Amino acid sequence: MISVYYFGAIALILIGLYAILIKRNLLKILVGLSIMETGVNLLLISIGYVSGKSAPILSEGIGPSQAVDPIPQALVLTAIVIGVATTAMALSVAILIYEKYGTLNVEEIRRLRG
Amino acid sequence: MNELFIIIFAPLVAGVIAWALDIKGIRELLGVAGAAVPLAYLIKLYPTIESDGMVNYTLNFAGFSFEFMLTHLSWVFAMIAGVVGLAAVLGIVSTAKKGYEWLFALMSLTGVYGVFIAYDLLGFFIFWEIMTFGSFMMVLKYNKAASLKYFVLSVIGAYAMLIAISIIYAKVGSFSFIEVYRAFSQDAALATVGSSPLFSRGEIALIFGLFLVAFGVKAGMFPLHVWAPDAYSETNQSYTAMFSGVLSKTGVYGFILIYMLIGYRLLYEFGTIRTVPKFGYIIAFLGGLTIIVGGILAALQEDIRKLFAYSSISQLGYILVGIGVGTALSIEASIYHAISHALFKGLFFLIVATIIYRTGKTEFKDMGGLAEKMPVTFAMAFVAILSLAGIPPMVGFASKWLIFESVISQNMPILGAMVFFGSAVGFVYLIRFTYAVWFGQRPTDLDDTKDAPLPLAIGMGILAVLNVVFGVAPGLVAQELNKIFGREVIGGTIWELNLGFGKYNGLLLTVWFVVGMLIAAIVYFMGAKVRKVPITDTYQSGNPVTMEYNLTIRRNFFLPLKEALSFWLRMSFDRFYKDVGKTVEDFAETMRNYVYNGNVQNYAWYLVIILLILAMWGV
Amino acid sequence: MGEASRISRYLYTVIVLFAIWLFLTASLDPQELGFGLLLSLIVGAFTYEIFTTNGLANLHPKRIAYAIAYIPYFLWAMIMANLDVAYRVLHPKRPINPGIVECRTVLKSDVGKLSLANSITLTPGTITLDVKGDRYFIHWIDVKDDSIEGASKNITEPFEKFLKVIFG
Amino acid sequence: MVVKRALAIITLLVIGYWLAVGLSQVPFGEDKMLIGQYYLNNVKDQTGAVNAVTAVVVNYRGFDTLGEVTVLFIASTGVGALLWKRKRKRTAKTEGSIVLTTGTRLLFPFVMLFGAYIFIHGHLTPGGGFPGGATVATAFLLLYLAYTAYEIPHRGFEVTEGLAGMGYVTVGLIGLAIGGYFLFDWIWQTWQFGTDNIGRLLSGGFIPIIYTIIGIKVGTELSGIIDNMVKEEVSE
Amino acid sequence: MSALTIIGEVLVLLGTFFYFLSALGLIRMPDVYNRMQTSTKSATLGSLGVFVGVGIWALGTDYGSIAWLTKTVVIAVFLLLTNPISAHALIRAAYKSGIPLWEGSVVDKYKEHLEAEAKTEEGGEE
Amino acid sequence: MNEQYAALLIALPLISAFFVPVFKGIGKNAVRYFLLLVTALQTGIAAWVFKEVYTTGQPIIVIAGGWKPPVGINLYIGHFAALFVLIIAVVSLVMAVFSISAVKTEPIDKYAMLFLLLMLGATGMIATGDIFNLFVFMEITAISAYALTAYNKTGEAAEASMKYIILGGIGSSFFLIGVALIYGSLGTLNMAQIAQLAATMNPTVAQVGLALIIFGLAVEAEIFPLNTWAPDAYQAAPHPITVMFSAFVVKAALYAMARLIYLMSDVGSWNSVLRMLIIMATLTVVVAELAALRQKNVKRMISYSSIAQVGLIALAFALGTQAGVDAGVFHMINHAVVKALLFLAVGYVAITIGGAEMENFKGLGKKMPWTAFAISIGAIATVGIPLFNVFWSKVRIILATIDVGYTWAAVLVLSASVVEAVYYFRLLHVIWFEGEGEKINESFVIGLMMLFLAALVVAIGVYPDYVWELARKAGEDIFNVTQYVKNVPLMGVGA
Amino acid sequence: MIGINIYLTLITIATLLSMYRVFRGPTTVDRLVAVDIMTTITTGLMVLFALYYKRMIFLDVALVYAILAFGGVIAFARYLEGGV
Ligand code: NA
Ligand code: NA
Repeated sequence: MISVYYFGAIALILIGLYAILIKRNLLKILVGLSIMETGVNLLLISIGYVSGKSAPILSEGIGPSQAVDPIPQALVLTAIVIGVATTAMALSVAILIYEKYGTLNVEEIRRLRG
Repeated sequence: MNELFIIIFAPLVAGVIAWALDIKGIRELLGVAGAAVPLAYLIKLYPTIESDGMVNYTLNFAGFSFEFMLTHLSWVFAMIAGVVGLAAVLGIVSTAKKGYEWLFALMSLTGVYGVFIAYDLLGFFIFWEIMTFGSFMMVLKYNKAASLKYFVLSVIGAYAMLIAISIIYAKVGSFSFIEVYRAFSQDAALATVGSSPLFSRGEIALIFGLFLVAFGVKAGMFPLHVWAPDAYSETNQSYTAMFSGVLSKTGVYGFILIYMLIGYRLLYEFGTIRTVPKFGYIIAFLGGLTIIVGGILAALQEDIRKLFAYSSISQLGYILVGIGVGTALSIEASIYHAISHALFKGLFFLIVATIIYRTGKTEFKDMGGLAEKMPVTFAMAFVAILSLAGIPPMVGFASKWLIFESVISQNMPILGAMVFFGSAVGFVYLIRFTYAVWFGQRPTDLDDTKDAPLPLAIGMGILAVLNVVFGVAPGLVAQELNKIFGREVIGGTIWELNLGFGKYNGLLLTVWFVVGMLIAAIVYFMGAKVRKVPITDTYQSGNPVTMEYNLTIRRNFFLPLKEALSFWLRMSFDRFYKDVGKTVEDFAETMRNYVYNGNVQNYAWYLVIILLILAMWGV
Repeated sequence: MGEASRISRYLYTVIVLFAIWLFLTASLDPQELGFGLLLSLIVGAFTYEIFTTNGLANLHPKRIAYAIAYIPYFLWAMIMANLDVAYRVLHPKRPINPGIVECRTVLKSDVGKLSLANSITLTPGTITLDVKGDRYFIHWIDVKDDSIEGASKNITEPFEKFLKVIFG
Repeated sequence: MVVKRALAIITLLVIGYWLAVGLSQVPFGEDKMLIGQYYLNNVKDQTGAVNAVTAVVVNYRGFDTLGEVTVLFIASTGVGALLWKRKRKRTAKTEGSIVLTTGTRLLFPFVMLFGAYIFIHGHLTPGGGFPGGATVATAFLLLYLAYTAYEIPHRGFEVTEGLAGMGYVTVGLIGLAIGGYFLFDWIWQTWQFGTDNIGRLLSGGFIPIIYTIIGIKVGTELSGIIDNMVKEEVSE
Repeated sequence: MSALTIIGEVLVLLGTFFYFLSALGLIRMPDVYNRMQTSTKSATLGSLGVFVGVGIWALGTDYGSIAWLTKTVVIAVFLLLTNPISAHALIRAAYKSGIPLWEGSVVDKYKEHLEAEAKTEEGGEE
Repeated sequence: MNEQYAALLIALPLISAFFVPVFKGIGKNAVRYFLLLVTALQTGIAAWVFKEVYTTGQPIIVIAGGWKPPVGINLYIGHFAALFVLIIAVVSLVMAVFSISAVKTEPIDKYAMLFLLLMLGATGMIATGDIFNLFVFMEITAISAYALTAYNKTGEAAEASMKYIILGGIGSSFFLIGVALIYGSLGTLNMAQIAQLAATMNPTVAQVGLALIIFGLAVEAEIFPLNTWAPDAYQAAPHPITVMFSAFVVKAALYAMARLIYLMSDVGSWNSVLRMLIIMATLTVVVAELAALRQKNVKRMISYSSIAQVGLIALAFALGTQAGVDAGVFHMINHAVVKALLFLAVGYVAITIGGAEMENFKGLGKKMPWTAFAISIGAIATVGIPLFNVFWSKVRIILATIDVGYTWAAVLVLSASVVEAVYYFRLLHVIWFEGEGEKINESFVIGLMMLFLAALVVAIGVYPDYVWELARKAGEDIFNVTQYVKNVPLMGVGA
Repeated sequence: MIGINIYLTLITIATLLSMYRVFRGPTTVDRLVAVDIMTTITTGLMVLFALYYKRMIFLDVALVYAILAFGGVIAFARYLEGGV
């Protein structure tokens, strides 16, 4: 039986992918990409979770044996920032595309082919 | 520096320098030197081979071990390259227009030497590629379609060879001919005693098939010959002397290698038809078809270059038949014919080069009566015609006779008939050449035609002399070839070939021939004076003349034959390959537009589908 | 009311920021205090120009007193608002009578107007839709009087008496 | 289209099942720590930080963070490059109402201060340079949203961004020079500054320094991205 | 269990109840304007309850400190300031993006104002 | 000198990129020459690292922060990385020169920054010894590549970039899931430790994790059908950037793929992953060659050709033998040189004549003989003619492929090579024998660079021993995992 | 923590109801309003978690979250209004 967090993470990943596969609007596809990334981040965080342990900040009476694994959290922080960066890039490219093509429909953005 | 290396690389080095300097005069000098030096070294090394049986050298290079060896066999083939190569290069002195022609002509010569001297499969392959590339670059300039056809078929052949080599290497672990030979012999022995052999039946068949394609392309074997007529005709004709005379012999050499390296194994695996090994029978039969197809098509050509190109194909057929029969005699006969073909076909192409160089014409309809204007060239042509037609005492007779004897001695009537047919059709197209070019009325624009320039004349001279010498003294060649087999396959003396069931005495026949020639000379000089009729007015017997049916020796001479054969002529492998090519291109186009259709959403689907496959596969 | 001097405005900003810092850290550790002051000084330097026009004048005791008095008054109004909401949401008939009305305000300062708008938004059945000069356009869930005077009396005036003093 | 949707759903479900099968062997909520436990046991002594995540982010795996900073820098540069026009201006049509503008004015210093609070306390509390920087950028975002004419001082921001980045690498290089390793925490390990201060502000070696640098960098970068996104080309 | 924790619990309970009411308003009300009427107020008050409740509650525990209360108060004040601003921005956006008022609405002074404004602008141009 | 200074390979491009906005006010040319200076310095450092590694025979382990692996992140600059970092630096240097004349689009300062960071990303991908750090460097590479692809700001450029972003985004997400699975199972991110513990990993997790990681990398490594973004990106990117994509960006992904494959060779499903990869790699070659066949745009044609070669490298890496890996590395080097030459020359034609359409190449032999010559050398080499470098590696790949028994793959690959021969043949014919034109003055500097690359092509072709020796050592570095693990100074944590 | 289940139930119901509005719309502003409510509720949830885990440090997280959410909502609102 897999945990509800894993389940949620996988669900987010699949929802994101679904948007990428089905939505015609470029912005929606990018939202899908972000949702997928969020799912992946949730997955990473969930993997580091240990039942009954607290955030790995060793203050307020929390000792090394009561804290969860700090690594996944550190990784997720990095992954989030990378996701933000990707999204920012993608948005500016989308702006450029809209400027040049006058549409955000992926089926009309295909001058490069073959 | 190693002498074998000098032989192999002297032409290339000379070519590169000649091309880089590109100074007229010097580049010609360098080119001739590049062709002469290997020949000199080959002659110089002969005593060593005579005493030690071989000259060898091993080089560790690029992480591989390359072996080089000059044996009796490779020496003979290298000598073909040396002599005909030099003659052709002399021709190129006159006909080359651009510096790079020197580079690529000589590069292909290096390739040829490498192919003959390399004693391992990889080296063989590398030089094969160099040779192919050089010759391809010689064709490229003249004709896009012709060079493309040549190129594609060559590449296919080369890659076929590469796969075969790789399969062998994967199992044997070495490229060395010696190791490969040993492994296959052992394998045959293993198979004989019933142990499981290294190579399965399928693998051995695959290797043979791949080599057949590889060597067949280069040798112009039917149905892989389609590149040859165009490539031979669409380049510098002096170079074609080398192309047809020498390069095609690498294919022949390759077929001999099949016997040398994997013959036992093939023989064991597939057995024989009567006395001929089955695999050899395939080669022989394809060779026979090559003779016929090449011969007929040669007869139908209107272009002098094309005629000899097809003739080359036809002649190569003889050699393949001999090899295919697979007895010591037949193979020796084949090598003999390889030599003579190189000599007379090299000569022919130099003659063609001279004609084109002097007249600028290539079609029979534009020629005629040139014997008068170009007596030296005509004399050369005379030798060549006799040799090709297999008239004693030229070298061509000796070799054809040997092949015929070797086929008949194995009781193979169909092949015998094919060989005979080839000779017959050879007469047919030679008549055309003889009369349309040299005799008859000369078009007025050819009145100022000069005879061959000196380098070309020297080149032709060398070849013509050898045609005669080896015809008069066939034993010179035969006794050298016997050394390859290490026993007396063809008996006799220098002047005489003795097979036990047949004899040919070159000296004796020469005497007869000289008499015949005197008669011919008389006929010619009388004929040349007597005939003076309009060119369009021959042999119509009073029938109304249409342009189409204006059959002169110079135009559409064999048109009726063409019509009679029209059904067969429609079955063109050339067209078949073109259709295959076009189908591939159309497929490529469709696939490209379908797969890379520009829609990023579809692309995302591809990714997801791969994920799906991973998921389903449970990877 | 004219603009206060730069120093006054800067000091006021720093004081406010430092006070917030104290609330954020709730620590008397000298390291925290020191860095808090330092950061307040730095951030204040960058932001005081847009943060305040009145400067230290905002700290006038009368204003502070009214501000403190305003808190319970406003909270009460807000709780009432929510009970009203609860009634409307939970009532099966959903008793509403919405519309957009216009009010006027006597407040002059921007902050005052902001406070008024926020107060309106958080209290019974009203949300500030737009403010233009002294005109407030308000979405009213239960329109009792759609005249400017009537609406003002109902909506803005109850807050203005405090806000007028606090923000001027 | 229906078929396509159905196919997509089926395909995705299979993939999802596959992922779930893989994940089912990584039991949720169980201790899988190898390196993680080492960090928890040693973080205070080795880095002076209380927040193990921060210690991992900035110190143990500082190399990742340098990369992360770079990624954001690339995005900012890339957005700037792509939306570059010879002349650009804000073309917003309606100004925010007095409610929004005044609210922004009041919030601006507070949000800035809070951003600074976040990145300077990174080694003690959750957060650090990136959330701090994002908070700072939000302050600027609010200004952009409230005022139609507002623009950040680009030149200054770009230079700040560059200098902050150089500062980060320089801190790493000083580590290389002093301690022999790139990104070596020379403040904590060589100078042993703040060893009696664990849990208080002046501890954590170079973490607060780096987080301050990152905070400034991220703040300016995100603001720059916002600036680029909201402006449009105008003819000269 | 101290008095502080009891006060805290009660406040939190009230707060979460208002959260619930807020969300219920989102469902029950007929259009976006009226949804905002119910939701913003309740959510803000709910937050107020939860934050201050937690702050007070923590004071009554062994781990709590005054910092809990000050911090929660800061958050509460922040929300008290920003939530109405959000609501204002949203309702303005709703109106300007052309979402019509509920059909039962009785008056629209803003529309009259905008029309008059447009007229003066036109006049100014002439 | 302390070998930790190899960290400068990362630090220098970074600090230089950050420096650009500080000084860019001086002027556009200052930025251009700064780029030149930095890449030259980087080449110097890379050369020093190369010399160190190849003379001592020991890898340089850069330990970030002084934390020994697996606690900290380490760079592993072994024979492969040392060699390839040098290639990256040299290609970047040459492209910095090319950029001076090839890139006129504004804003040039941003171009310079992205250029440096692309170089940095590839360097990091090749050097890192940590699987998550690999992800970070992969993203650095990818995002700078996205930006640079769109840099020309045409519709096509934006379109290509968008495709790259979407597909690359999916790929990197799944890569990260793979990393998460492996971390969840082993509790470590260090590559050496993963290799050590791979055999103990839960087989299901290992299976899914390995597959996902390879999937993610395969998108960047242009493996069919995950490579659909590549031709567009190659075509639309500024010419120097296309060279960099082909010469080292895709190679970095390929390397990462190979490295991870061999590190995890103890995983149960290893062989089926390899088989899948072999199929995909072979298809990559076949489809790309066919797609190139009738291309009207030469740059796109060569892009497809490049993808095909990449497929060949992937095939070699997927064979699972030392011979395969060696051949793959060898081909990587050769392909880097040849494609750099080709894209440089084609790009130069495009900016001089005004486009890379086939039409523009008519009469090129007369108009720009040196460039035409360079293209010819590149084309001939790519086709795999002896005496040119690619021949040796291609033969090695075929030998290695058939050695493992994948004769069908070799047959397909070689059949595709026939197609490749055809379209290069057509290009050569167009260049030399079609069309007329007046001679155009060719840039001396660019001519020099083309000459340098062409000389390299021929030099390696005529005397491959030295480079082959390098490739062999580098291949050993990838293939010999035991040695790799031994070389990384893992502290006892978690072992 | 007597009432923890009550709080969580109320908050969960509230979140689900808001979620319904997010998906249902019908206008973009409707969704946005619902999101705004959800962020407010989430802020409250974070504060509650701080208490539950006895970690004051989560309060900082809540405030950061509130700030970012506010920025986001305003940005969207201004975008819809056409005022950016
Ligand atoms: Na309200
Ligand atoms: Na809010």
